[in-house]
Amino acid sequence: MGEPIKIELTIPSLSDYVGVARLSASGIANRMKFTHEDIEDIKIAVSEACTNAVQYAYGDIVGEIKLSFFIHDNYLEIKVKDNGRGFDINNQADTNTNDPEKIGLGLGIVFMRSLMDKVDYSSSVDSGTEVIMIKKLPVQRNDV
Amino acid sequence: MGEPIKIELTIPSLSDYVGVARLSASGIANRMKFTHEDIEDIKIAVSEACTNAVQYAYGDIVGEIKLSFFIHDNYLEIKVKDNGRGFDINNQADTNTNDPEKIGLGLGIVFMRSLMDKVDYSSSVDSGTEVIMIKKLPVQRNDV
Amino acid sequence: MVLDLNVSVREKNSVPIIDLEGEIDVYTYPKLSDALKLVFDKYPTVKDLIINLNNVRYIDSTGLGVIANGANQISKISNGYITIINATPQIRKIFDVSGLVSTNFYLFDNEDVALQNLANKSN
Amino acid sequence: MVLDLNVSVREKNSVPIIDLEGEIDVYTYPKLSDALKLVFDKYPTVKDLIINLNNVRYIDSTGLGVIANGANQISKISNGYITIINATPQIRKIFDVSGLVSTNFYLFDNEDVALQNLANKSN
Ligand SMILES: Nc1ncnc2c1ncn2[C@@H]1O[C@H](COP(=O)(O)OP(=O)(O)O)[C@@H](O)[C@H]1O
Ligand SMILES: Nc1ncnc2c1ncn2[C@@H]1O[C@H](COP(=O)(O)OP(=O)(O)O)[C@@H](O)[C@H]1O
Repeated sequence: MGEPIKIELTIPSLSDYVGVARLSASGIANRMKFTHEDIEDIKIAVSEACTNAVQYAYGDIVGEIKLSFFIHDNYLEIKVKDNGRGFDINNQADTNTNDPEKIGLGLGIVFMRSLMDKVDYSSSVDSGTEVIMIKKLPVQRNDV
Repeated sequence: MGEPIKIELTIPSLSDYVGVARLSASGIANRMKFTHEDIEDIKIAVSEACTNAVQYAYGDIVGEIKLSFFIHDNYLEIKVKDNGRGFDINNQADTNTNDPEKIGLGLGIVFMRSLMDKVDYSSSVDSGTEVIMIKKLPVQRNDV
Repeated sequence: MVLDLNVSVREKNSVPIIDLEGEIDVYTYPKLSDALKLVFDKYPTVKDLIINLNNVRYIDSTGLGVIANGANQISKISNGYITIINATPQIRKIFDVSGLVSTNFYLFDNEDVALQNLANKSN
Repeated sequence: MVLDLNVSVREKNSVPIIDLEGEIDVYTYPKLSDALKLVFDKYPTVKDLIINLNNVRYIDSTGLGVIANGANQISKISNGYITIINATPQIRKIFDVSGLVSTNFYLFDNEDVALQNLANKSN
Protein backbone atom coordinates (compact mmCIF):
# COMPACT_ATOMS: atom_id res chain seq x y z
CA MET A 1 0.00 0.00 0.00
CA GLY A 2 1.64 3.23 1.12
CA GLU A 3 1.47 6.58 -0.63
CA PRO A 4 0.39 6.53 -4.24
CA ILE A 5 2.90 7.62 -6.88
CA LYS A 6 1.97 11.01 -8.30
CA ILE A 7 2.45 12.38 -11.80
CA GLU A 8 1.31 15.87 -12.69
CA LEU A 9 0.76 17.49 -16.05
CA THR A 10 -0.32 21.06 -16.73
CA ILE A 11 -1.44 22.02 -20.21
CA PRO A 12 -3.00 25.22 -21.58
CA SER A 13 -6.72 25.06 -22.38
CA LEU A 14 -6.09 24.66 -26.10
CA SER A 15 -7.37 21.79 -28.19
CA ASP A 16 -3.83 21.24 -29.48
CA TYR A 17 -2.65 19.74 -26.20
CA VAL A 18 -5.48 17.38 -25.28
CA GLY A 19 -3.61 14.74 -27.26
CA VAL A 20 -0.52 15.26 -25.12
CA ALA A 21 -2.63 14.61 -22.00
CA ARG A 22 -3.98 11.48 -23.68
CA LEU A 23 -0.47 10.26 -24.54
CA SER A 24 0.70 10.76 -20.97
CA ALA A 25 -2.35 8.94 -19.62
CA SER A 26 -1.74 6.04 -21.96
CA GLY A 27 1.91 5.83 -20.93
CA ILE A 28 0.99 5.73 -17.25
CA ALA A 29 -1.79 3.18 -17.77
CA ASN A 30 0.63 1.10 -19.81
CA ARG A 31 3.12 1.01 -16.93
CA MET A 32 0.36 -0.08 -14.56
CA LYS A 33 -0.27 -3.04 -16.88
CA PHE A 34 -3.85 -2.15 -17.70
CA THR A 35 -5.27 -4.16 -20.59
CA HIS A 36 -5.29 -2.64 -24.05
CA GLU A 37 -9.02 -2.06 -23.78
CA ASP A 38 -8.75 -0.37 -20.37
CA ILE A 39 -5.98 1.88 -21.70
CA GLU A 40 -8.25 3.01 -24.53
CA ASP A 41 -11.04 3.69 -22.03
CA ILE A 42 -8.71 5.79 -19.88
CA LYS A 43 -7.47 7.74 -22.91
CA ILE A 44 -11.03 8.63 -23.88
CA ALA A 45 -12.07 9.59 -20.34
CA VAL A 46 -9.03 11.85 -19.91
CA SER A 47 -9.63 13.44 -23.30
CA GLU A 48 -13.29 14.08 -22.51
CA ALA A 49 -12.40 15.83 -19.27
CA CYS A 50 -9.76 17.95 -20.98
CA THR A 51 -11.99 18.65 -23.98
CA ASN A 52 -14.68 20.04 -21.68
CA ALA A 53 -12.16 22.26 -19.95
CA VAL A 54 -10.95 23.48 -23.36
CA GLN A 55 -14.46 24.08 -24.68
CA TYR A 56 -16.33 25.46 -21.67
CA ALA A 57 -14.08 26.51 -18.81
CA TYR A 58 -12.41 29.69 -19.95
CA GLY A 59 -14.45 31.21 -22.76
CA ASP A 60 -12.08 33.05 -25.06
CA ILE A 61 -9.11 33.28 -22.77
CA VAL A 62 -6.51 30.54 -22.40
CA GLY A 63 -6.32 29.08 -18.91
CA GLU A 64 -4.64 26.06 -17.39
CA ILE A 65 -5.76 22.48 -17.11
CA LYS A 66 -4.02 20.52 -14.40
CA LEU A 67 -4.01 16.73 -14.50
CA SER A 68 -2.89 14.67 -11.52
CA PHE A 69 -2.41 10.93 -11.83
CA PHE A 70 -2.24 8.90 -8.62
CA ILE A 71 -0.95 5.38 -9.08
CA HIS A 72 -2.39 3.20 -6.34
CA ASP A 73 -1.74 -0.52 -5.94
CA ASN A 74 -5.03 -1.56 -7.45
CA TYR A 75 -6.31 1.46 -9.27
CA LEU A 76 -5.47 4.63 -11.13
CA GLU A 77 -6.97 7.88 -9.90
CA ILE A 78 -7.03 10.84 -12.27
CA LYS A 79 -7.90 14.39 -11.33
CA VAL A 80 -8.56 16.96 -14.06
CA LYS A 81 -8.92 20.51 -12.78
CA ASP A 82 -9.54 23.88 -14.37
CA ASN A 83 -10.03 27.31 -12.79
CA GLY A 84 -12.72 28.30 -15.24
CA ARG A 85 -16.28 29.45 -14.85
CA GLY A 86 -17.68 26.18 -13.56
CA PHE A 87 -21.22 24.94 -14.15
CA ASP A 88 -24.23 23.57 -12.34
CA ILE A 89 -23.88 19.81 -12.61
CA ASN A 90 -27.54 19.31 -11.77
CA ASN A 91 -28.77 21.66 -14.44
CA GLN A 92 -27.43 20.83 -17.88
CA ALA A 93 -30.84 21.12 -19.53
CA ASP A 94 -29.50 22.98 -22.50
CA THR A 95 -26.92 20.43 -23.48
CA ASN A 96 -29.39 18.67 -25.75
CA THR A 97 -30.52 21.69 -27.72
CA ASN A 98 -30.80 21.43 -31.44
CA ASP A 99 -28.45 24.33 -31.98
CA PRO A 100 -26.60 23.18 -35.12
CA GLU A 101 -23.50 25.12 -34.12
CA LYS A 102 -23.17 23.21 -30.88
CA ILE A 103 -21.17 20.13 -31.60
CA GLY A 104 -21.49 18.61 -28.14
CA LEU A 105 -24.23 16.06 -27.66
CA GLY A 106 -23.84 15.74 -23.94
CA LEU A 107 -21.74 12.62 -24.52
CA GLY A 108 -18.57 13.67 -22.73
CA ILE A 109 -19.75 13.03 -19.19
CA VAL A 110 -21.69 9.95 -20.36
CA PHE A 111 -18.47 8.50 -21.78
CA MET A 112 -16.49 9.23 -18.63
CA ARG A 113 -19.13 7.53 -16.48
CA SER A 114 -19.42 4.51 -18.80
CA LEU A 115 -15.70 3.94 -19.28
CA MET A 116 -14.36 4.55 -15.78
CA ASP A 117 -15.26 2.80 -12.52
CA LYS A 118 -16.00 6.00 -10.65
CA VAL A 119 -16.42 9.63 -11.68
CA ASP A 120 -16.92 12.53 -9.29
CA TYR A 121 -17.62 15.99 -10.63
CA SER A 122 -17.35 19.05 -8.50
CA SER A 123 -17.84 22.42 -10.05
CA SER A 124 -18.64 25.89 -8.84
CA VAL A 125 -18.64 29.35 -10.35
CA ASP A 126 -15.90 30.43 -7.96
CA SER A 127 -13.47 27.60 -8.15
CA GLY A 128 -13.80 26.05 -11.57
CA THR A 129 -14.36 22.40 -12.28
CA GLU A 130 -12.66 19.31 -10.95
CA VAL A 131 -13.36 15.77 -12.06
CA ILE A 132 -11.89 12.80 -10.24
CA MET A 133 -11.99 9.49 -12.06
CA ILE A 134 -10.97 6.04 -10.96
CA LYS A 135 -10.12 3.00 -13.06
CA LYS A 136 -9.50 -0.25 -11.21
CA LEU A 137 -6.90 -2.77 -12.25
CA PRO A 138 -8.32 -6.23 -12.99
CA VAL A 139 -8.39 -8.20 -9.71
CA GLN A 140 -5.32 -10.40 -9.45
CA ARG A 141 -5.55 -14.03 -8.46
CA ASN A 142 -3.33 -13.72 -5.42
CA ASP A 143 -5.40 -10.81 -4.09
CA VAL A 144 -8.53 -12.93 -3.84
CA MET B 1 5.86 36.22 -30.86
CA GLY B 2 4.43 36.91 -27.41
CA GLU B 3 4.66 34.63 -24.41
CA PRO B 4 5.59 31.04 -25.12
CA ILE B 5 3.02 28.35 -24.39
CA LYS B 6 4.01 26.34 -21.32
CA ILE B 7 3.43 22.68 -20.53
CA GLU B 8 4.67 21.17 -17.28
CA LEU B 9 5.14 17.57 -16.27
CA THR B 10 6.30 16.27 -12.91
CA ILE B 11 7.31 12.63 -12.58
CA PRO B 12 8.91 10.70 -9.74
CA SER B 13 12.59 9.83 -10.17
CA LEU B 14 11.81 6.25 -11.15
CA SER B 15 12.92 4.62 -14.38
CA ASP B 16 9.32 3.57 -14.99
CA TYR B 17 8.22 7.09 -15.88
CA VAL B 18 11.02 8.27 -18.16
CA GLY B 19 8.98 6.85 -21.02
CA VAL B 20 5.99 8.97 -20.03
CA ALA B 21 8.19 12.08 -20.23
CA ARG B 22 9.37 10.90 -23.65
CA LEU B 23 5.80 10.39 -24.87
CA SER B 24 4.78 13.86 -23.73
CA ALA B 25 7.82 15.38 -25.41
CA SER B 26 7.03 13.59 -28.65
CA GLY B 27 3.41 14.77 -28.53
CA ILE B 28 4.48 18.37 -28.04
CA ALA B 29 7.16 18.20 -30.76
CA ASN B 30 4.57 16.62 -33.05
CA ARG B 31 2.20 19.56 -32.56
CA MET B 32 5.02 21.97 -33.35
CA LYS B 33 5.47 20.16 -36.69
CA PHE B 34 9.04 19.11 -36.08
CA THR B 35 10.29 16.55 -38.59
CA HIS B 36 10.22 12.89 -37.68
CA GLU B 37 13.98 12.93 -37.20
CA ASP B 38 13.88 16.01 -34.96
CA ILE B 39 11.14 14.41 -32.87
CA GLU B 40 13.34 11.36 -32.31
CA ASP B 41 16.25 13.63 -31.33
CA ILE B 42 14.06 15.46 -28.82
CA LYS B 43 12.78 12.19 -27.34
CA ILE B 44 16.33 10.97 -26.77
CA ALA B 45 17.53 14.26 -25.27
CA VAL B 46 14.57 14.40 -22.85
CA SER B 47 15.09 10.77 -21.89
CA GLU B 48 18.79 11.32 -21.26
CA ALA B 49 18.10 14.26 -18.96
CA CYS B 50 15.45 12.29 -17.04
CA THR B 51 17.60 9.15 -16.95
CA ASN B 52 20.41 11.10 -15.30
CA ALA B 53 18.03 12.52 -12.72
CA VAL B 54 16.73 8.99 -12.06
CA GLN B 55 20.20 7.49 -11.80
CA TYR B 56 22.22 10.15 -10.04
CA ALA B 57 20.15 12.87 -8.42
CA TYR B 58 18.51 11.29 -5.41
CA GLY B 59 20.51 8.19 -4.46
CA ASP B 60 18.13 5.70 -2.94
CA ILE B 61 15.22 8.00 -2.22
CA VAL B 62 12.58 8.90 -4.77
CA GLY B 63 12.44 12.59 -5.61
CA GLU B 64 10.73 14.63 -8.26
CA ILE B 65 11.76 15.48 -11.80
CA LYS B 66 10.07 18.54 -13.21
CA LEU B 67 9.92 19.08 -16.95
CA SER B 68 8.86 22.40 -18.44
CA PHE B 69 8.24 22.74 -22.15
CA PHE B 70 8.13 26.25 -23.62
CA ILE B 71 6.70 26.42 -27.10
CA HIS B 72 8.18 29.44 -28.86
CA ASP B 73 7.41 30.47 -32.43
CA ASN B 74 10.62 29.07 -33.84
CA TYR B 75 11.92 26.72 -31.21
CA LEU B 76 11.11 24.38 -28.37
CA GLU B 77 12.78 25.01 -25.01
CA ILE B 78 12.83 22.17 -22.50
CA LYS B 79 13.86 22.47 -18.87
CA VAL B 80 14.50 19.33 -16.82
CA LYS B 81 15.02 19.98 -13.13
CA ASP B 82 15.68 17.83 -10.10
CA ASN B 83 16.33 18.80 -6.48
CA GLY B 84 18.96 16.13 -6.01
CA ARG B 85 22.56 16.21 -4.96
CA GLY B 86 23.92 17.99 -8.03
CA PHE B 87 27.40 17.50 -9.46
CA ASP B 88 30.41 19.44 -10.65
CA ILE B 89 29.93 19.80 -14.39
CA ASN B 90 33.60 20.61 -14.89
CA ASN B 91 34.80 17.56 -13.06
CA GLN B 92 33.35 14.34 -14.33
CA ALA B 93 36.68 12.56 -14.41
CA ASP B 94 35.27 9.32 -13.08
CA THR B 95 32.56 8.89 -15.69
CA ASN B 96 34.90 6.93 -17.89
CA THR B 97 36.05 4.44 -15.31
CA ASN B 98 36.25 0.80 -16.25
CA ASP B 99 33.98 -0.17 -13.39
CA PRO B 100 32.02 -3.02 -15.01
CA GLU B 101 29.03 -2.31 -12.76
CA LYS B 102 28.72 1.23 -14.07
CA ILE B 103 26.56 1.11 -17.15
CA GLY B 104 26.96 4.77 -18.03
CA LEU B 105 29.63 5.58 -20.60
CA GLY B 106 29.33 9.32 -20.27
CA LEU B 107 27.13 9.33 -23.36
CA GLY B 108 24.06 11.03 -21.90
CA ILE B 109 25.36 14.57 -21.99
CA VAL B 110 27.16 13.89 -25.29
CA PHE B 111 23.83 12.82 -26.83
CA MET B 112 21.99 15.87 -25.53
CA ARG B 113 24.65 18.19 -26.93
CA SER B 114 24.75 16.41 -30.31
CA LEU B 115 21.00 16.14 -30.80
CA MET B 116 19.82 19.53 -29.56
CA ASP B 117 20.79 23.00 -30.79
CA LYS B 118 21.71 24.29 -27.34
CA VAL B 119 22.20 22.65 -23.95
CA ASP B 120 22.89 24.50 -20.72
CA TYR B 121 23.65 22.59 -17.56
CA SER B 122 23.56 24.18 -14.19
CA SER B 123 24.08 22.07 -11.13
CA SER B 124 25.02 22.65 -7.55
CA VAL B 125 25.07 20.61 -4.40
CA ASP B 126 22.47 22.88 -2.82
CA SER B 127 19.95 23.22 -5.56
CA GLY B 128 20.10 20.11 -7.67
CA THR B 129 20.53 20.00 -11.39
CA GLU B 130 18.79 21.86 -14.16
CA VAL B 131 19.33 21.34 -17.84
CA ILE B 132 17.85 23.69 -20.42
CA MET B 133 17.76 22.44 -23.98
CA ILE B 134 16.66 24.14 -27.17
CA LYS B 135 15.65 22.62 -30.48
CA LYS B 136 14.99 25.00 -33.35
CA LEU B 137 12.28 24.47 -35.90
CA PRO B 138 13.56 24.29 -39.48
CA VAL B 139 13.64 27.83 -40.87
CA GLN B 140 10.51 28.53 -42.88
CA ARG B 141 10.62 30.13 -46.31
CA ASN B 142 8.45 33.11 -45.40
CA ASP B 143 10.64 33.89 -42.39
CA VAL B 144 13.68 34.50 -44.56
CA MET C 1 0.05 9.91 -37.65
CA VAL C 2 -0.03 9.96 -33.84
CA LEU C 3 -2.22 12.85 -32.62
CA ASP C 4 -3.18 13.86 -36.14
CA LEU C 5 -5.81 13.07 -38.77
CA ASN C 6 -5.59 12.58 -42.53
CA VAL C 7 -8.80 12.81 -44.52
CA SER C 8 -9.47 11.92 -48.15
CA VAL C 9 -12.65 11.52 -50.20
CA ARG C 10 -13.31 9.06 -53.04
CA GLU C 11 -16.35 7.48 -54.69
CA LYS C 12 -17.36 3.88 -55.37
CA ASN C 13 -20.61 2.69 -57.02
CA SER C 14 -21.69 6.35 -56.89
CA VAL C 15 -21.35 6.36 -53.09
CA PRO C 16 -18.98 8.95 -51.61
CA ILE C 17 -16.50 7.42 -49.17
CA ILE C 18 -14.50 9.39 -46.61
CA ASP C 19 -11.28 7.61 -45.65
CA LEU C 20 -9.82 8.62 -42.30
CA GLU C 21 -6.39 7.91 -40.86
CA GLY C 22 -5.27 8.89 -37.37
CA GLU C 23 -7.06 10.21 -34.31
CA ILE C 24 -10.35 12.12 -34.17
CA ASP C 25 -10.46 14.44 -31.18
CA VAL C 26 -11.16 18.05 -30.27
CA TYR C 27 -8.06 19.13 -32.20
CA THR C 28 -8.56 17.18 -35.42
CA TYR C 29 -12.37 17.01 -35.80
CA PRO C 30 -12.56 20.16 -37.98
CA LYS C 31 -10.84 18.17 -40.73
CA LEU C 32 -13.71 15.69 -40.67
CA SER C 33 -16.33 18.47 -40.59
CA ASP C 34 -14.67 20.03 -43.62
CA ALA C 35 -14.76 16.72 -45.51
CA LEU C 36 -18.45 16.29 -44.73
CA LYS C 37 -19.17 19.84 -45.91
CA LEU C 38 -17.24 19.10 -49.10
CA VAL C 39 -19.28 15.93 -49.73
CA PHE C 40 -22.60 17.70 -49.14
CA ASP C 41 -21.54 20.46 -51.54
CA LYS C 42 -20.43 18.07 -54.24
CA TYR C 43 -23.40 15.69 -53.85
CA PRO C 44 -26.37 17.96 -53.08
CA THR C 45 -28.88 15.06 -53.25
CA VAL C 46 -26.64 12.44 -51.58
CA LYS C 47 -28.53 9.40 -50.24
CA ASP C 48 -25.66 7.41 -48.76
CA LEU C 49 -22.27 8.26 -47.40
CA ILE C 50 -19.62 5.90 -46.09
CA ILE C 51 -17.07 6.83 -43.43
CA ASN C 52 -14.14 4.43 -43.37
CA LEU C 53 -12.51 4.11 -39.94
CA ASN C 54 -10.02 1.45 -41.03
CA ASN C 55 -7.01 3.50 -39.98
CA VAL C 56 -8.62 5.35 -37.11
CA ARG C 57 -7.10 4.45 -33.78
CA TYR C 58 -8.91 6.91 -31.58
CA ILE C 59 -12.27 8.64 -31.55
CA ASP C 60 -14.14 10.36 -28.73
CA SER C 61 -17.32 12.38 -28.24
CA THR C 62 -16.11 15.22 -30.46
CA GLY C 63 -15.68 12.80 -33.37
CA LEU C 64 -19.06 11.17 -32.71
CA GLY C 65 -20.62 14.63 -32.51
CA VAL C 66 -19.39 15.51 -35.99
CA ILE C 67 -20.60 12.22 -37.43
CA ALA C 68 -24.01 12.60 -35.73
CA ASN C 69 -24.23 16.12 -37.16
CA GLY C 70 -23.48 14.74 -40.62
CA ALA C 71 -26.15 12.09 -40.11
CA ASN C 72 -28.69 14.82 -39.27
CA GLN C 73 -27.79 16.66 -42.43
CA ILE C 74 -28.02 13.67 -44.76
CA SER C 75 -31.31 12.78 -43.13
CA LYS C 76 -32.69 16.24 -43.94
CA ILE C 77 -31.28 16.17 -47.48
CA SER C 78 -32.69 12.82 -48.57
CA ASN C 79 -33.70 10.78 -45.55
CA GLY C 80 -30.26 9.28 -46.16
CA TYR C 81 -27.95 7.53 -43.75
CA ILE C 82 -24.29 7.54 -42.83
CA THR C 83 -22.63 4.14 -42.89
CA ILE C 84 -19.54 3.54 -40.74
CA ILE C 85 -17.16 0.77 -41.80
CA ASN C 86 -14.09 -0.93 -40.36
CA ALA C 87 -14.58 0.21 -36.78
CA THR C 88 -12.32 -1.62 -34.33
CA PRO C 89 -14.04 -3.41 -31.41
CA GLN C 90 -13.01 -0.54 -29.11
CA ILE C 91 -14.53 2.05 -31.42
CA ARG C 92 -17.68 -0.08 -31.83
CA LYS C 93 -17.96 0.00 -28.06
CA ILE C 94 -17.83 3.80 -28.10
CA PHE C 95 -20.56 3.91 -30.73
CA ASP C 96 -22.64 1.54 -28.60
CA VAL C 97 -22.18 3.58 -25.44
CA SER C 98 -23.19 6.73 -27.35
CA GLY C 99 -26.60 5.28 -28.18
CA LEU C 100 -26.38 6.94 -31.59
CA VAL C 101 -26.25 3.83 -33.77
CA SER C 102 -29.33 2.90 -35.85
CA THR C 103 -31.18 6.13 -35.10
CA ASN C 104 -28.44 8.06 -36.82
CA PHE C 105 -26.27 5.65 -38.74
CA TYR C 106 -25.34 2.07 -39.58
CA LEU C 107 -22.19 0.16 -38.71
CA PHE C 108 -20.85 -2.44 -41.16
CA ASP C 109 -17.76 -4.59 -41.07
CA ASN C 110 -16.22 -3.45 -44.33
CA GLU C 111 -16.68 -1.67 -47.62
CA ASP C 112 -17.97 -4.64 -49.62
CA VAL C 113 -20.64 -5.55 -47.10
CA ALA C 114 -21.67 -1.92 -46.80
CA LEU C 115 -21.90 -1.30 -50.55
CA GLN C 116 -23.80 -4.57 -51.05
CA ASN C 117 -26.24 -3.54 -48.38
CA LEU C 118 -26.74 -0.06 -49.78
CA ALA C 119 -27.33 -1.56 -53.26
CA ASN C 120 -29.97 -3.97 -51.89
CA LYS C 121 -31.66 -1.12 -50.06
CA SER C 122 -32.11 0.98 -53.19
CA ASN C 123 -33.60 -1.97 -55.15
CA MET D 1 4.82 -2.45 -27.39
CA VAL D 2 5.02 1.28 -26.69
CA LEU D 3 7.34 1.92 -23.72
CA ASP D 4 8.19 -1.75 -23.35
CA LEU D 5 10.69 -4.29 -24.67
CA ASN D 6 10.32 -7.90 -25.78
CA VAL D 7 13.47 -10.01 -26.01
CA SER D 8 13.98 -13.45 -27.52
CA VAL D 9 17.05 -15.49 -28.37
CA ARG D 10 17.53 -17.90 -31.29
CA GLU D 11 20.46 -19.36 -33.24
CA LYS D 12 21.34 -19.47 -36.95
CA ASN D 13 24.51 -20.99 -38.51
CA SER D 14 25.69 -21.50 -34.91
CA VAL D 15 25.49 -17.75 -34.25
CA PRO D 16 23.24 -16.66 -31.37
CA ILE D 17 20.82 -13.92 -32.39
CA ILE D 18 18.97 -11.68 -29.94
CA ASP D 19 15.73 -10.32 -31.42
CA LEU D 20 14.43 -7.15 -29.81
CA GLU D 21 11.05 -5.50 -30.14
CA GLY D 22 10.08 -2.19 -28.56
CA GLU D 23 12.02 0.54 -26.81
CA ILE D 24 15.37 0.26 -25.02
CA ASP D 25 15.66 2.81 -22.25
CA VAL D 26 16.51 3.08 -18.56
CA TYR D 27 13.38 1.09 -17.70
CA THR D 28 13.70 -1.77 -20.19
CA TYR D 29 17.47 -2.22 -20.55
CA PRO D 30 17.69 -4.91 -17.82
CA LYS D 31 15.81 -7.25 -20.18
CA LEU D 32 18.59 -6.85 -22.72
CA SER D 33 21.30 -7.32 -20.05
CA ASP D 34 19.59 -10.53 -18.96
CA ALA D 35 19.48 -11.82 -22.53
CA LEU D 36 23.19 -11.10 -22.97
CA LYS D 37 23.98 -12.87 -19.71
CA LEU D 38 21.93 -15.84 -20.88
CA VAL D 39 23.83 -15.99 -24.20
CA PHE D 40 27.23 -15.81 -22.47
CA ASP D 41 26.16 -18.60 -20.10
CA LYS D 42 24.89 -20.83 -22.88
CA TYR D 43 27.79 -20.14 -25.27
CA PRO D 44 30.85 -19.82 -23.01
CA THR D 45 33.25 -19.58 -25.98
CA VAL D 46 31.01 -17.44 -28.20
CA LYS D 47 32.85 -15.67 -31.06
CA ASP D 48 29.99 -13.80 -32.66
CA LEU D 49 26.68 -12.50 -31.47
CA ILE D 50 24.00 -10.74 -33.49
CA ILE D 51 21.58 -8.20 -32.04
CA ASN D 52 18.58 -7.64 -34.29
CA LEU D 53 17.06 -4.16 -33.95
CA ASN D 54 14.47 -4.70 -36.67
CA ASN D 55 11.55 -3.90 -34.37
CA VAL D 56 13.33 -1.44 -32.12
CA ARG D 57 11.90 2.03 -32.42
CA TYR D 58 13.87 3.74 -29.68
CA ILE D 59 17.29 3.36 -28.10
CA ASP D 60 19.30 5.78 -25.99
CA SER D 61 22.55 5.83 -24.05
CA THR D 62 21.36 3.20 -21.57
CA GLY D 63 20.77 0.75 -24.43
CA LEU D 64 24.10 1.58 -26.06
CA GLY D 65 25.76 1.14 -22.67
CA VAL D 66 24.44 -2.40 -22.34
CA ILE D 67 25.50 -3.30 -25.87
CA ALA D 68 28.95 -1.80 -25.34
CA ASN D 69 29.25 -3.80 -22.12
CA GLY D 70 28.33 -6.95 -24.02
CA ALA D 71 30.94 -6.08 -26.64
CA ASN D 72 33.57 -5.77 -23.91
CA GLN D 73 32.63 -9.19 -22.58
CA ILE D 74 32.68 -10.98 -25.92
CA SER D 75 35.98 -9.31 -26.66
CA LYS D 76 37.45 -10.74 -23.44
CA ILE D 77 35.91 -14.18 -24.04
CA SER D 78 37.17 -14.73 -27.59
CA ASN D 79 38.23 -11.43 -29.13
CA GLY D 80 34.73 -11.69 -30.57
CA TYR D 81 32.44 -8.95 -31.79
CA ILE D 82 28.84 -7.95 -31.51
CA THR D 83 27.06 -7.38 -34.79
CA ILE D 84 24.05 -5.08 -34.92
CA ILE D 85 21.55 -5.57 -37.73
CA ASN D 86 18.47 -3.77 -39.06
CA ALA D 87 19.13 -0.45 -37.35
CA THR D 88 16.91 2.36 -38.66
CA PRO D 89 18.67 5.46 -40.00
CA GLN D 90 17.81 7.29 -36.75
CA ILE D 91 19.34 4.53 -34.65
CA ARG D 92 22.40 4.38 -36.92
CA LYS D 93 22.82 8.08 -36.25
CA ILE D 94 22.81 7.40 -32.51
CA PHE D 95 25.45 4.72 -32.93
CA ASP D 96 27.53 7.15 -34.99
CA VAL D 97 27.24 9.93 -32.44
CA SER D 98 28.27 7.50 -29.69
CA GLY D 99 31.60 6.82 -31.38
CA LEU D 100 31.33 3.17 -30.32
CA VAL D 101 31.03 1.57 -33.73
CA SER D 102 33.99 -0.42 -35.12
CA THR D 103 35.96 -0.27 -31.87
CA ASN D 104 33.22 -2.21 -30.15
CA PHE D 105 30.88 -3.63 -32.75
CA TYR D 106 29.81 -3.86 -36.38
CA LEU D 107 26.66 -2.58 -38.02
CA PHE D 108 25.15 -4.53 -40.91
CA ASP D 109 22.00 -3.96 -42.91
CA ASN D 110 20.38 -7.31 -42.28
CA GLU D 111 20.78 -10.87 -41.08
CA ASP D 112 21.90 -12.38 -44.40
CA VAL D 113 24.63 -9.84 -44.98
CA ALA D 114 25.77 -10.19 -41.38
CA LEU D 115 25.89 -13.99 -41.42
CA GLN D 116 27.66 -14.00 -44.78
CA ASN D 117 30.22 -11.59 -43.42
CA LEU D 118 30.79 -13.59 -40.23
CA ALA D 119 31.20 -16.77 -42.30
CA ASN D 120 33.80 -15.09 -44.56
CA LYS D 121 35.66 -13.81 -41.53
CA SER D 122 36.06 -17.25 -39.97
CA ASN D 123 37.40 -18.73 -43.22
N1 LIG E 1 -14.86 22.02 -17.25
C1 LIG E 1 -16.09 22.55 -17.48
N2 LIG E 1 -16.30 23.89 -17.30
C2 LIG E 1 -17.52 24.44 -17.55
N3 LIG E 1 -18.59 23.72 -17.97
C3 LIG E 1 -18.44 22.39 -18.17
C4 LIG E 1 -17.20 21.74 -17.94
N4 LIG E 1 -17.37 20.43 -18.20
C5 LIG E 1 -18.64 20.27 -18.58
N5 LIG E 1 -19.31 21.44 -18.56
C6 LIG E 1 -20.75 21.64 -18.90
O1 LIG E 1 -21.37 20.37 -18.92
C7 LIG E 1 -22.02 20.13 -20.15
C8 LIG E 1 -22.02 18.67 -20.50
O2 LIG E 1 -20.72 18.25 -20.88
P1 LIG E 1 -20.52 16.93 -21.73
O3 LIG E 1 -21.25 15.80 -21.10
O4 LIG E 1 -19.08 16.73 -21.94
O5 LIG E 1 -21.24 17.20 -23.10
P2 LIG E 1 -21.00 18.24 -24.27
O6 LIG E 1 -19.58 18.67 -24.24
O7 LIG E 1 -21.30 17.44 -25.48
O8 LIG E 1 -21.98 19.34 -24.01
C9 LIG E 1 -21.31 21.03 -21.14
O9 LIG E 1 -22.12 21.38 -22.23
C10 LIG E 1 -20.95 22.24 -20.28
O10 LIG E 1 -22.03 23.13 -20.20
N1 LIG F 1 20.83 15.11 -12.64
C1 LIG F 1 22.06 14.76 -12.19
N2 LIG F 1 22.32 14.72 -10.86
C2 LIG F 1 23.55 14.36 -10.41
N3 LIG F 1 24.58 14.03 -11.22
C3 LIG F 1 24.40 14.07 -12.55
C4 LIG F 1 23.13 14.43 -13.10
N4 LIG F 1 23.24 14.38 -14.45
C5 LIG F 1 24.49 14.01 -14.72
N5 LIG F 1 25.21 13.80 -13.59
C6 LIG F 1 26.64 13.42 -13.50
O1 LIG F 1 27.23 13.60 -14.78
C7 LIG F 1 27.84 12.38 -15.23
C8 LIG F 1 27.75 12.28 -16.75
O2 LIG F 1 26.44 12.00 -17.19
P1 LIG F 1 26.18 11.38 -18.61
O3 LIG F 1 26.90 12.18 -19.63
O4 LIG F 1 24.72 11.26 -18.79
O5 LIG F 1 26.86 9.97 -18.62
P2 LIG F 1 26.60 8.64 -17.77
O6 LIG F 1 25.21 8.64 -17.27
O7 LIG F 1 26.86 7.59 -18.75
O8 LIG F 1 27.63 8.70 -16.67
C9 LIG F 1 27.10 11.29 -14.49
O9 LIG F 1 27.88 10.13 -14.36
C10 LIG F 1 26.82 11.94 -13.14
O10 LIG F 1 27.92 11.83 -12.30
